[in-house]
Amino acid sequence: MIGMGLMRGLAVTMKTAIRGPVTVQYPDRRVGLLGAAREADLSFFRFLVRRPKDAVKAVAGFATVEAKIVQGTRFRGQDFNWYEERCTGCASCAKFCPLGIIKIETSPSGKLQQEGEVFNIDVFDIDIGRCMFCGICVEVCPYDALHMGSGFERGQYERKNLVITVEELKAKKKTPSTWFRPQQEAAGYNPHSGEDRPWTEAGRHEQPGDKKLTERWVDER
Amino acid sequence: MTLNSESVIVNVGPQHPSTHGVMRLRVAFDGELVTDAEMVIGYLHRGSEKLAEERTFTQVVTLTDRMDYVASMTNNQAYILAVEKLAGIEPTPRGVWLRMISAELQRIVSHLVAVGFLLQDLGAMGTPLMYTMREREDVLDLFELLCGARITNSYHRPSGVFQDAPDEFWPRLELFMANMPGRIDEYEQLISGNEIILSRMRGVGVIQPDMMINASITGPMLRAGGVDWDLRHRQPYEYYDRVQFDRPIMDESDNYSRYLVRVYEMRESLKILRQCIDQIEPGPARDADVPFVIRPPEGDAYVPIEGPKGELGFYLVSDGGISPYRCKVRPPSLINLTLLREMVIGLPMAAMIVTFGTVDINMGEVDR
Amino acid sequence: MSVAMSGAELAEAIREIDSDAVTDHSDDAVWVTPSSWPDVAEKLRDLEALRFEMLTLLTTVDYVDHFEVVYHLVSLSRNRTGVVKIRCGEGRVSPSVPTAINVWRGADLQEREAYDLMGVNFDGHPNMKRLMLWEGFEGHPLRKDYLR
Amino acid sequence: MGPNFLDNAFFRNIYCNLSESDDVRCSGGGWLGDGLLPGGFEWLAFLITAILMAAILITLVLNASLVFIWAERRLLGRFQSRIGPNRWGPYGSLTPIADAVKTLFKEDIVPAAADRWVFNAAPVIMMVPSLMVLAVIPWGTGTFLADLNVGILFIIAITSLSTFAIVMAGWGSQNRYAMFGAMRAVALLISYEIPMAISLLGVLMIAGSLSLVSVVEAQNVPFILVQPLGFLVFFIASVAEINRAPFDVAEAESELGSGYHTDYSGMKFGLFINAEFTATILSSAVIVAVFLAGGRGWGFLPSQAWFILKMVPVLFFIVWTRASWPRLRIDQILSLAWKGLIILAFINVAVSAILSFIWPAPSTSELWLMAAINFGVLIVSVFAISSWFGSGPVSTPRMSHDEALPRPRPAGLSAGGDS
Repeated sequence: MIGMGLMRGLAVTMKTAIRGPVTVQYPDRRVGLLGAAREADLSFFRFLVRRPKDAVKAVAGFATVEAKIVQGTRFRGQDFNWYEERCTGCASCAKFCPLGIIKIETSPSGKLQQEGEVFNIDVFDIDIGRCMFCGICVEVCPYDALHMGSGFERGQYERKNLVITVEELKAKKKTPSTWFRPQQEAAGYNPHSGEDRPWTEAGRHEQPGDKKLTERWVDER
Repeated sequence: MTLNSESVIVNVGPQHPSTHGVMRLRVAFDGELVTDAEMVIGYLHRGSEKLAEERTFTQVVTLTDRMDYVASMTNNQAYILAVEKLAGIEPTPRGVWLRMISAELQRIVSHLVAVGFLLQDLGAMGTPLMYTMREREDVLDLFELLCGARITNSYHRPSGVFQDAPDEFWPRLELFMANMPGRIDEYEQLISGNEIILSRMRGVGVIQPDMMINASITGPMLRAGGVDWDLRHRQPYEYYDRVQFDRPIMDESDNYSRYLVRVYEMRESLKILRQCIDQIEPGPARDADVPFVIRPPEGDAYVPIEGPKGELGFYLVSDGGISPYRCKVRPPSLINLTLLREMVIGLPMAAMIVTFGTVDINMGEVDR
Repeated sequence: MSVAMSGAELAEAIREIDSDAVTDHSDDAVWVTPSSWPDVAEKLRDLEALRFEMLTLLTTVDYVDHFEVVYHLVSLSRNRTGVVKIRCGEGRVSPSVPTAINVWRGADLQEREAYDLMGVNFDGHPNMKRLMLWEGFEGHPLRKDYLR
Repeated sequence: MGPNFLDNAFFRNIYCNLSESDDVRCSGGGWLGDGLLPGGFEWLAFLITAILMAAILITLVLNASLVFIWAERRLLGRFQSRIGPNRWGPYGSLTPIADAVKTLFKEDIVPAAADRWVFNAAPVIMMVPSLMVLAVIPWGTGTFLADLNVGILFIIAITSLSTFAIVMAGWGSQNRYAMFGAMRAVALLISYEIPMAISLLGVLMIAGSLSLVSVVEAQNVPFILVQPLGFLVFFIASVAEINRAPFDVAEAESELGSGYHTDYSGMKFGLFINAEFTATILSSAVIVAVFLAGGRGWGFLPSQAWFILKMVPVLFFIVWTRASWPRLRIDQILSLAWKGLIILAFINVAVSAILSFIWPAPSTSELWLMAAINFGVLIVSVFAISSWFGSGPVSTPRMSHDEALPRPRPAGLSAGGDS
């Protein structure tokens, strides 16, 4: 009989409506009374009794809670993490960037360190207005000095503000993504926890303070 | 009775809800009926093939993401297979399995998008589209776990994938595999038996299979015309000879069969995924000896794969340097449009939009 | 599993159609002359032994001193693939190849694209207009001597 | 018989306060006594009360369309497993107001090629039928502006006016998409006038009057039960008349951009949208009045509340179908009207004519008997029509099986094997 397919369609949409929405809200989440109670970690009645003001707010639909966005640890965010201590200024990242958006200027520092001469890095600009977050700069970095970031909120009104400068990179709290850094992943590091990762724990190379390294680079010479 | 009236020429696009991107169709209408159609493309032409000539082989992977941006993983796969054939690189088994898993997930995504937007073209208020997007989100979350990106993945590398899947990927994949069959059944309940859809899609946009073969049309469109031609089966690449799957074939070759073949292919993809998960073997996901900059010997290589939209291939020519001398994509979206004019002439406007939708094109790939 | 026909096999088959057509062959490809192409193409499609019903890929390569048009053919019934190449435009002057659109309809958009981006002319194509770029665009971007 | 709003306590009070009416219903006087206006000025009291009542009703209906926009968006969201608007106001309920403010501040663009007068007049004319239909709808006991003795005829006549507005919009904007939408809308509206009018004939025969008030009074059994076939045809036709899914070919956003109002912007566009939603509300009101016994209900709620309560499921169903079904093609819509609905409507008329010949003034028990007979007719005729429209068996893909079996693999390898 004609019309049965139409009725089945109605049943599917009704089923979905009862199942409830799957939307992830951002930047904050509107919750109803039940959601607010769950968020406050109280049972429904306790919430009503203990925090009547919040309950009224929730009933009126004005209660908001912080949004939780679950992201993979490999998330390629746009705030690059750069470890000054690890960088030798070899400019591999700049060379291999498919778009050529990394600008590096170095000058000899005059001091010799363990793995050869270290350069002062005067300019390290990443124009993320043109970046496509492919992560190849991170992949080719031989010293694990450059990491993808984990953030994604960098809206700006002007394109020129989208350039990440060396000062910003130096000052930034380091929450490197585990993209192409399997050692980070093996250590169980989650960049979204907000934990600051010191440079000694970020790379796959030995720490220069290591005894072995001293033997290899200083004592042998 | 026919009226001899002047035909009206309408520009459908470049900005139009149903052209799936920036495409323009110059259509002559006699009343509601299409009397002539011409497509004008190139609004999204970015010169990817020229750009590829000045990038190293690995850097080009990022360009392939942006061709068919609904199915970046399969684009990566096709490109990497061509590079491996050109350079004679042997991929690691685990890398191959991971490539297959990601490619099949991507095929599901692409078919979900095709089905959802087809129903959007039919005027279903976006409800099926929202449902398919909901499932697409699950796959994109999986991709985010795999490679940190959702659309522009750049996951595949010569000799494997760039990094092994993280531990939390596998339970999430199992969860998705458990949910998905029920969701596909739900789409079928909502869509497949609906009388409005049946009356609008059956017997519309019919195109003969021998004509399709002659016009190089491939993919679900060809299989909906009764031709059993699936490169995963006919020219097994990667480990497709180690998995068992069926190919849904329909003989009607109309819009409805094209839609239904896609839905059934999603189920087959789930079957393949299950077998991949069962068969994947431990080991490195990538050969550490393959350098970032590879220099394939002089020569050319063409590897076609069964992309979600049809035969997707990369033809690479090397002159021994670090970047491809010539990189040519075989875009299924573009070539499947060859017979568009023949398909839509004589149809009413609404049927034209639907016929155009069942071809399932992606303008990023048409224009490159 | 489809079998790729080797260049030698293909060369032999094409020599039977037209003895002067083949100029060269390699492991996986065969080179034919532009003038013999319409005839050879039709026979490649129609001969019972070959039956290349589908032209999957048509592309052009700029080899600086000449251009090359590459045809990737597939036989669905025989489950075989073959590669035919045509050299044209020696010395970079007026590269042109007879169109294959009468044999394979699928050549339509691919030939237009090749003309648009590489500047290879396909004689006899009914609608040899630019596909991607706009009318009035100067030059053909995929050529090696194209400079912005 | 005095002015009809005297049945309503609120308006009776106002009227009786103002005038020295000798109507019996005014005998108790108003709140403030009797006759603020001197004798002979009953017409002024009537005018003031009537304008007040019209103002209240129009404002309520226009505001109801805002509420309906919000409710529809929330519901559509739910059906699509989304949330819908939830940012502005409690549960997003102020979103339509924000939209209205935004629309007011938008630039009012008139295309250079447009016929300015026609273009500008169209949205205004679009609002007219919606508001005029309001006059005859009995929202409850005494809550109506006019008890026209040709009420149903008036509704059918007035709603045809929107055809003009749509053609004017399509023609005036000199846009081909708009023209397409307008032509479709005209074909659709003209076609669906006929089954709509014919399906109401059965109701009229049983009620014995064209006045909506009498129709409501005649419904001791709601006519949805007595006239199920008439209801089905009328419901489909009125959904088509108001251009809602699955009959929204006139604005078919996936084909025509947005049809006849493609080129409109700012508040003119807002008027079109508002007219559309107002028309939806009013057509559901007509359905409630004609088929769901209007404001009749049990005593614990006022009749106006009953009326609105009955509108809710009708509107909900309209939204529900919009969320679930795709759009029909224009030729299918027309063939549905001419080949399907008109025939069904005529069957209904024939059966109702026989029944009302047997029972000229049906009592309640006779109405129930009629309902039983008509349900039989509904089932038989819908079966007959659907076998005519039948779509044939649905084919599914045949599965081409893989000949090659998978190569044997070493057992015991788990998915998450370490690398």
